[in-house]
Amino acid sequence: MDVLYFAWVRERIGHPKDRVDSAPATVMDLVEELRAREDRYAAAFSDLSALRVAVDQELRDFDAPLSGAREVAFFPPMTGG
Amino acid sequence: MDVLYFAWVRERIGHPKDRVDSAPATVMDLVEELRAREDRYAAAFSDLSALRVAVDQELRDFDAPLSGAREVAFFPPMTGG
Amino acid sequence: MDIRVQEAPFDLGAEANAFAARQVGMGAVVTFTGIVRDLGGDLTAMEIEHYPSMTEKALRAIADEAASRWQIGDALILHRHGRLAPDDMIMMVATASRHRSDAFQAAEFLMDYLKSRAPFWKKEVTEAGADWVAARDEDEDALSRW
Amino acid sequence: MDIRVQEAPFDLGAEANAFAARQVGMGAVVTFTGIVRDLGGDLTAMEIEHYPSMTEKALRAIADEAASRWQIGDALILHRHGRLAPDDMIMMVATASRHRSDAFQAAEFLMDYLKSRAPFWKKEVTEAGADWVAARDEDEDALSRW
Repeated sequence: MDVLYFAWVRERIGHPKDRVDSAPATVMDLVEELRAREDRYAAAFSDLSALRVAVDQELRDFDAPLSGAREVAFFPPMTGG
Repeated sequence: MDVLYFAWVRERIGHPKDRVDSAPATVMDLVEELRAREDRYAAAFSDLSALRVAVDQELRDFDAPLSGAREVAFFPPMTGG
Repeated sequence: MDIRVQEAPFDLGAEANAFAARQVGMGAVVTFTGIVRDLGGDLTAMEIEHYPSMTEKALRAIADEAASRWQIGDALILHRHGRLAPDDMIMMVATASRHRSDAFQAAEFLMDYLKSRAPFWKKEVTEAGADWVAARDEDEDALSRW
Repeated sequence: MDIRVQEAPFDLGAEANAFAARQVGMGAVVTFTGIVRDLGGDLTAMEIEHYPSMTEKALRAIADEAASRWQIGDALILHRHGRLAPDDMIMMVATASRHRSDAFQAAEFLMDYLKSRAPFWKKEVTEAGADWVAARDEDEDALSRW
């Protein structure tokens, strides 16, 4: 699946997109996998209360299942309007 | 003082303005004086709950005093906007 | 504060742009526009009578009251009188504020007071005749929330 | 429903006039416009990032939700992204309804949800550096009233 990052999450990780070919069961499993990659991932995902997640372009919780998901995005709380 | 009529009050009375040179103490006294003039006045003032009054261009109650007033206006509830 | 009572049509777009352009430091601009509706399908005209010596005074008092209740940098009230056709714009208000909530609330307040406390009266003209629009209880009730 | 996400500037006046002109039988049109504020007096630019494949979908869902809650004949959401300057217009919404209360409430609802549920992120650029705008608790709290 594609994993996208926006705003300061993208800046902290250093690029806008990763490809993940393992099959994490939930968003939280994906987060753990990313955290283990490098320090900058661990830093970006250190405080989940500061993050929001969308699965296939729909806002979800961190315990949401990922079976069949094609795109997961992580970003800070939105500031539109 | 000048007495002005608007909307259906004006239409019922038949003209937009009267001159009153007596010195009614309150709006209600003025209403009684007008009612006594002619049937069309009595008809226009038959149901005061359907009327509003302004004294010198400010909305007032029917028991408002008229000392010093120069212009009294009677009209139905407003329908602006 | 910009208060205008006029017989002539106005251009919502031009008014909205001019209002927004003259704001400094305001993040939020709200406009409301009222349009003549032809509810029965047979409306020929909407005639709006007003009380000239009272109208601007009443509108200014309503605008001042809004400015005392909410942090608004500016407000516009523009209201037409005379003979209007279906789909004509009757009136507009605009408010500007640093915060969207103040801009929205001040605009709603202006509208609620304009409906029931500004000396305008509407008459609907159809082929069958002409009738004064009756004030609605819900418009009077709307004032109680402020 | 008219949903647009674009980098280009828009003309509030032209949009408001076009929106009002295409309404049939709607007595009330409300617009909200958001403008880049320079709070500290040193803002160089406001950069707005978004999530392209999600943005229109999210905006459409918000507009559909508004249409299911209030009697609105139409709604417009227009939001810019990219690099904006102080005093530039960021976005606008417009709603049309037979009743002013529905038009106002739907517009406020659209704004509250746009603030916290549409995938946009603002970054303020000053000479001293650039900072992402933090979400405000009161914007999140505003959702609880609907």
